[in-house]
Amino acid sequence: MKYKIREKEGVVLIDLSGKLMGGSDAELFKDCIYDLLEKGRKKIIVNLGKVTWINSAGVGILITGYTTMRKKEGDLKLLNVSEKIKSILYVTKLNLIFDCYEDEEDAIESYS
Amino acid sequence: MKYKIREKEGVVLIDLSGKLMGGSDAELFKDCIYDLLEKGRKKIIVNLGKVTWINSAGVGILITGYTTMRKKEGDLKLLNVSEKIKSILYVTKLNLIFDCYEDEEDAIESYS
Amino acid sequence: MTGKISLEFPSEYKYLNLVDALCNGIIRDIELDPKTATEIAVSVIEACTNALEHGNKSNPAVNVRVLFMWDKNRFAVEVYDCGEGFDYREYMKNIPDPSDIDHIRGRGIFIMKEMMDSLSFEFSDNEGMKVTLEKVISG
Amino acid sequence: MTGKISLEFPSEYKYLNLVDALCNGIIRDIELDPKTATEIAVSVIEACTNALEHGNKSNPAVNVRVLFMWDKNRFAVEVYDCGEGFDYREYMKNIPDPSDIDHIRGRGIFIMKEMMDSLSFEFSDNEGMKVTLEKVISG
Ligand SMILES: Nc1ncnc2c1ncn2[C@@H]1O[C@H](COP(=O)(O)OP(=O)(O)O)[C@@H](O)[C@H]1O
Ligand SMILES: Nc1ncnc2c1ncn2[C@@H]1O[C@H](COP(=O)(O)OP(=O)(O)O)[C@@H](O)[C@H]1O
Repeated sequence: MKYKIREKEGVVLIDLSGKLMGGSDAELFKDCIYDLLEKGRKKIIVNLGKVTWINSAGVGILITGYTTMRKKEGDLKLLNVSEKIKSILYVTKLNLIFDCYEDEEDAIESYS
Repeated sequence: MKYKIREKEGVVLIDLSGKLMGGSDAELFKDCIYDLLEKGRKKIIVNLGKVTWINSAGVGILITGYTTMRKKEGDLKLLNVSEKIKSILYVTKLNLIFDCYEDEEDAIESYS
Repeated sequence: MTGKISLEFPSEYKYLNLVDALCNGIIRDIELDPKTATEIAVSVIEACTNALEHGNKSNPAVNVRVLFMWDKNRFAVEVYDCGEGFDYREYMKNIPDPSDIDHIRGRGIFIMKEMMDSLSFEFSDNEGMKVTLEKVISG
Repeated sequence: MTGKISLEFPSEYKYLNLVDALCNGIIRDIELDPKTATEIAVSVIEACTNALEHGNKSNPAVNVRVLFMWDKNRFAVEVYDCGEGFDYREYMKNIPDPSDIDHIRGRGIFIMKEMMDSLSFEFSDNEGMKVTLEKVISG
């Protein structure tokens, strides 16, 4: 897993890329989220468009980010969710938890 | 391997698709070539654009077609040769034997 | 349309996308519909993640073996690890709610059970832990 | 960047593109340049074609095994079949001209030799026929 951080209209976009699975990815993402919280950033969009590969442990990583943000009155929404990731979210009913967007502008606007 | 036959300006285009390797493909292609010869067709272009997969035995199949046509004053030229097929043709110097084209019109025109 | 192929790899996460590459190759060959294809691919990865992580404790000196078998009605996958197994009978009686976000992990078995037509576990001293996934297909 | 994975399949042509799918997956992972990638992929397929065809006589009851191994300097592939081997020392002394179109077959070994940095053969009673391909890479 790799990530890049962008900011647009007070919203932080995390562009994830590569593989999102168990192991070291979990720590890496947690650190990223705590870092953002420390800087007072609480409106998060995770762009999954370049995630080539995911498993349920990878979805767990997104859950960590979501619950951490929510506990601090923040939020974490998803952008560009592939069919494969969607199938995991639907079967686990996590689609009811995560707000998902197909369009970056729409995702940003949802925070205003 | 599968193929479809088209005719354009007196030239026969064989659109190959799928895998081109040893085994039953060799017989299938030979039958196709003999069939065309029987019908008096001797200007052949083999379109490899939809060949997803090839090995040196598959190249051997093209050689059979080429030599059979040449013995009857015909010819067999190649169209849409992928980088992988090109690498096999170059290393074996068969690129000096086969005329290769990237454009269908050019290939057809070469026969006029 | 009938086939079988087996793959063996050290217990490290980095091999999971190679399992995926092979699995997708098979799926492409037998021309499954996209939904079935996704369900199989996701489940295979969950089974392999468990084998390398829980079974083999991410020990790269120990291998995971995956056997793919298919015919025109059925797609089956067996995943073997060298671990001590677990009390799957007990676990299957009471699978945790996957939508409970207080749990970060614990969705793999639920996902496999939902996405495949059959999921079974078997432990033996000589073969170790074996998870079998099956799906009815129309090829 | 270091890895190994092994694949085993019955001696039928239809599995060759699954070998290719796995090989391409590995190549993508270690980000080889396109030329090196093509040369490895082509050579692996030639070795597997020979193993299933000449070694195992296309007998689907007998398997071909392929072992991929890589580190940052080297990509190696071992291909095993259960056949009786052949007189490779003699064959290597006098490889037929691959541009001679009077021969339909007989280019596989030439191609592997040209495309890889090392090609070697070994026959043993317990392991059967083993072909080893190696290429220096800069990963
Ligand atoms: N192959 C296995 N060997 C040992 N234990 C296993 C194996 N597969 C699953 N388990 C046990 O079952 C539990 C649930 O697995 P799963 O639903 O896939 O979720 P997760 O892997 O995220 O914990 C695991 O935490 C583990 O204790
Ligand atoms: N694994 C093998 N087992 C037995 N014989 C082999 C093996 N590999 C190659 N050979 C022999 O070497 C010859 C040349 O092989 P190759 O150059 O790959 O061309 P082709 O396979 O088209 O004949 C084969 O025809 C066969 O007699």
